[in-house]
Amino acid sequence: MKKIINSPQDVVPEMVDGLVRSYPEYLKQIPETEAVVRSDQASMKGKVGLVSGGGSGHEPTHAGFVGKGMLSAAVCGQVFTSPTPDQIYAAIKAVNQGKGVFLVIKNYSGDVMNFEMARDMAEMDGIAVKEIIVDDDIAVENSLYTQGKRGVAGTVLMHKLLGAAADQGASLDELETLAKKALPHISTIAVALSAATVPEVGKPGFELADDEIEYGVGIHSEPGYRREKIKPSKELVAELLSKIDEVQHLDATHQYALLINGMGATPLMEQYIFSHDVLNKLAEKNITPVFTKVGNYMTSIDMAGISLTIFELAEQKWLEYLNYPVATVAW
Amino acid sequence: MKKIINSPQDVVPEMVDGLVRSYPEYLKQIPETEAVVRSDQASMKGKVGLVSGGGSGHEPTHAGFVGKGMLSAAVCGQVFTSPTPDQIYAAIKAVNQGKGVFLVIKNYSGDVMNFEMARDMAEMDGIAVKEIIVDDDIAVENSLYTQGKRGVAGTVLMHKLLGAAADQGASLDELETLAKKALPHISTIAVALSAATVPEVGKPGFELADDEIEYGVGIHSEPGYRREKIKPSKELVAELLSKIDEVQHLDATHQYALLINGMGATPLMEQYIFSHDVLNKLAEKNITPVFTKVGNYMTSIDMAGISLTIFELAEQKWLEYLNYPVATVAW
Amino acid sequence: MLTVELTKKWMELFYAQIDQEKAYLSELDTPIGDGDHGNNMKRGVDGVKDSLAKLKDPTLKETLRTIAMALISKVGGASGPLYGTAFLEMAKKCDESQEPAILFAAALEGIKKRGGAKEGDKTMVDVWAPTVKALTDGSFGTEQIKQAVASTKEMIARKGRASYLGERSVGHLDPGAMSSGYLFETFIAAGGVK
Amino acid sequence: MLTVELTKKWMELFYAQIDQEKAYLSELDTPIGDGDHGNNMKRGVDGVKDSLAKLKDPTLKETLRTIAMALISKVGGASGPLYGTAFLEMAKKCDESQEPAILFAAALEGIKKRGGAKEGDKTMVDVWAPTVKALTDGSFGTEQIKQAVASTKEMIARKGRASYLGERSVGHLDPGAMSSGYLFETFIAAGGVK
Ligand SMILES: Nc1ncnc2c1ncn2[C@@H]1O[C@H](COP(=O)(O)OP(=O)(O)O)[C@@H](O)[C@H]1O
Ligand SMILES: Nc1ncnc2c1ncn2[C@@H]1O[C@H](COP(=O)(O)OP(=O)(O)O)[C@@H](O)[C@H]1O
Ligand SMILES: [Mg+2]
Ligand SMILES: [Mg+2]
Ligand SMILES: [Mg+2]
Ligand SMILES: [Mg+2]
Repeated sequence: MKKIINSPQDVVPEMVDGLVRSYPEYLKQIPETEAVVRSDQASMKGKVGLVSGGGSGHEPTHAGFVGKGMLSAAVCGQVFTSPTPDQIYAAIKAVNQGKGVFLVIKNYSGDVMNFEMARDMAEMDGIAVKEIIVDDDIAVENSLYTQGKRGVAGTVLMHKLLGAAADQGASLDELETLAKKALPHISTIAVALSAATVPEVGKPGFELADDEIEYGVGIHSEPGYRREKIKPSKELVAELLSKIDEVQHLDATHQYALLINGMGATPLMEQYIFSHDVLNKLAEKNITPVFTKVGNYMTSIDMAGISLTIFELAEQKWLEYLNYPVATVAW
Repeated sequence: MKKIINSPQDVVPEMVDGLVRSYPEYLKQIPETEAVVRSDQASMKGKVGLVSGGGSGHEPTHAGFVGKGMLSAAVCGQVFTSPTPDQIYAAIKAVNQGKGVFLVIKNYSGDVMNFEMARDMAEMDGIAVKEIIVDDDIAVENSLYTQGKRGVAGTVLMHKLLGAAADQGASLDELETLAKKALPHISTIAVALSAATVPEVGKPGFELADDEIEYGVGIHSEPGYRREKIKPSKELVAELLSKIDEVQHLDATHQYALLINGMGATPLMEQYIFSHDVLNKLAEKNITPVFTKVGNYMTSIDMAGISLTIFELAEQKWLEYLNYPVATVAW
Repeated sequence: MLTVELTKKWMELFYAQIDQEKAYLSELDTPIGDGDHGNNMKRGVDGVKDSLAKLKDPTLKETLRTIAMALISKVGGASGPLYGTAFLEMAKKCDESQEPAILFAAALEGIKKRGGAKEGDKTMVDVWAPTVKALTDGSFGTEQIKQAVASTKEMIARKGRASYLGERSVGHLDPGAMSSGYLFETFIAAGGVK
Repeated sequence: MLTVELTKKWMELFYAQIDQEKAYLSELDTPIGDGDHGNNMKRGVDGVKDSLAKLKDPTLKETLRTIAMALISKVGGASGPLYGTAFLEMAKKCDESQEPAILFAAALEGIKKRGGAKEGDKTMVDVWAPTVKALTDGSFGTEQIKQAVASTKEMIARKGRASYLGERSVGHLDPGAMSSGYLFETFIAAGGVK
């Protein structure tokens, strides 16, 4: 493991400190926590608070999306480990303006349990709390009898949507309705060229040969659904898009937003080529996305790979939310 | 070499196409070139045009900085290869509004020669052209008898400064004065953990052992000044900052901007930790930068490593330029 | 009977065991999880150690509650809320009874409620449930615990990160089952059951 | 005497040579440059081939100018403007004289002016300069060219990317010197000098 760090145990506190001190115009740290809130307190006045978070290692998610028009606070757990309820609770309290607090949780046992414990604590204090559990990763089959799907890059679009709505004065119930409506329209799937190395573990989560890729991996090196020899970008795109098509039934009469997400070690050069191939493949179906983002948004430390998110904009307002101006480090 | 591409020869055209089609709100491609101009033509009206470019492989530089308040156009050469004069000339013509065109060139033989040939062509057409040759990399000693220093991440700050001034109506001469004044105050130095792999070459520009780093490398895998065992982040910072201090004589009575730049494969996690250590080290000198950016701005394809840029803000106006709002893909 | 003395001794042994097996627990968490279970538990037992050291003449309830809060606020991930809830439920129950079988049964209920896992889902529940049963029917012991841990190997995971693997989770021990095994083994070693 | 016929033949051989040595040129460009010289030159000669094929009964001036424009608009990097300038200067001069010694001397002046390199700076100039001299004093030939190329090995680079290496550039042949060597060798092979 070759990394620019000091010691593996200090990764999260030093990273959060570095981020907040680099961007004091957007962020401040809640004392004695690794939770981060907007420094522009005025922008939160009279609005529902929007809190997200999870394990670290997905930078710029989540803290990079804290700021006017997007998240009110983000809680940074240990690397790939859900933050603890006391820290989440501290974030809820810090953003509560009497209008309630909405939580964006990725669908992992740990995140769900810790956030819900924090919600219990907040509700005991009389703070109204609602939540959405994001599960946009279609690589894993959904089932009532399991944990279900994972929450991955589509979470960032959820942040954007809810952040814009909250900034325009949406109530706690309205945010819940919006989140529940939008969620089934967001589908993500990834391909990995290499796995992430958690600093405290010191070696990659899995090994891929020099010419191998794996479809359907998660953002914590959770294994995917198939391993193969590396293929040209356009064939990777064909595979991933066909999986999304099975779920979304892509259709030129609908409007779509597109998020192409680098996993950490994959350069923009490759992401733009991948984007070229996605846009070509969609064009075969006469689809031109009305909104596109390409870059490192929901990373997996130093994993090489890419994820593709398609968001069907079933309501015109959702496009406005995506285009709504924000003041954050990373959107 | 494991990369998400189709074929090595198609990297640049496919990448430029992917970028432009992903962000039509900012960019459009000049037909039959790999040059990119603002789609917001109105924003250029009556202003001096600002054109930059160079070899590809530094994404989001240069095209990611095209947009209102920053570059008017960017020319994308082959990977690590200066673009040709005809393409640069096409960009100059596309942005000329009768007020002249200012070129931002990185100090490489190829870039300087190709841009100057384009300038000659434009001047023959009666277009007034001036230029700055950026050479912010202090790892290489300057000398009248050699090529001199290289242009690296500090170039992005130059784009920002000149873009803001141009947008506010600065004349061609004023831009030249500004560029010449600011340039000596911008110093950059890098450390590499691994070299970049040019797609057409297929293997890294140099090899570093699993526990080795190299100080002072360039953005095209040009070798640096010393190879060593990997050190904790704070010691890397101490080394790089001491080199900058030798040139800039950092001093608490001055104001500084800070740019921490990932080389492509180094995750934000590491960049924020590095930033934490830079801010601590500067704090020892009672310096708190008034402006900081951390992220992948001037990359070297998939190199792992980081560069540190310190920009002494000798004039208050420069800070305003850095904070001036822009509409680009990547700033 | 669970006493303050016994609980402290137990936690000391559990601390030592986790400290020693940290890398192994993370290793178990690698093929079917995210490789952090050892680190998570280590942060937890470090927190437990620190918090207990600060208590002056605590009651059993205070002791269990302190352990719970340390686990909840230090571990994170999936195992933090689960182990934390387990000790919280024991703290709630201990005024009524100090019988291990009754306390662990309350803890198990808490774990199930918090995480929604049933027996056979390849989680720590597959160690807790048979162990609680064994405490009642008298078969409790190191052998029984080891067997419960081992039983997770052939299961298909339905909860936690391992569940994303479906059938491919078969053939691997569940890391949380293993750390729960350590918890019960150290309980015996501390003299929890004669 | 440089003629259209000779120039075409020369370019064909140069094309074949670059095509064959592309990987080697990039390899030379790796330790002291950025590893692209072979690819750059290949794009250039491909362009030259295409452009020449489109010419109908061209004059020598048109031929040389076409080569120059193809190199300028296809190669990029440092070598593009330099080789392009060389042929542009030859095109300018060829009305006056078709003597290789005179044409190459004009090309060399163009290269020096464009790139600012002097002899001994470890660039293509270190092949062009002695070769132009050799053409005048009659020592021109394959052996002389190879020697000029080889002479760059022990030089310290002062221009181009290799100059960033300073003393560490010693011990490596200059890639642009090598491709210039090919240019002159194929000129001989095409019958450029008897
Ligand atoms: N819903 C659940 N119910 C019971 N136990 C669970 C559940 N989810 C996960 N676990 C247990 O937690 C263990 C993983 O813990 P840990 O690695 O610390 O957390 P994370 O999965 O968040 O990284 C699993 O091995 C399993 O025993
Ligand atoms: N200023 C210069 N004057 C003359 N020749 C130069 C100069 N700079 C570079 N060269 C030549 O160009 C060659 C490198 O060409 P190439 O690799 O194609 O371009 P780049 O250096 O831009 O990648 C060098 O080997 C050297 O011979
Ligand atoms: Mg975890
Ligand atoms: Mg080059
Ligand atoms: Mg885990
Ligand atoms: Mg080169």
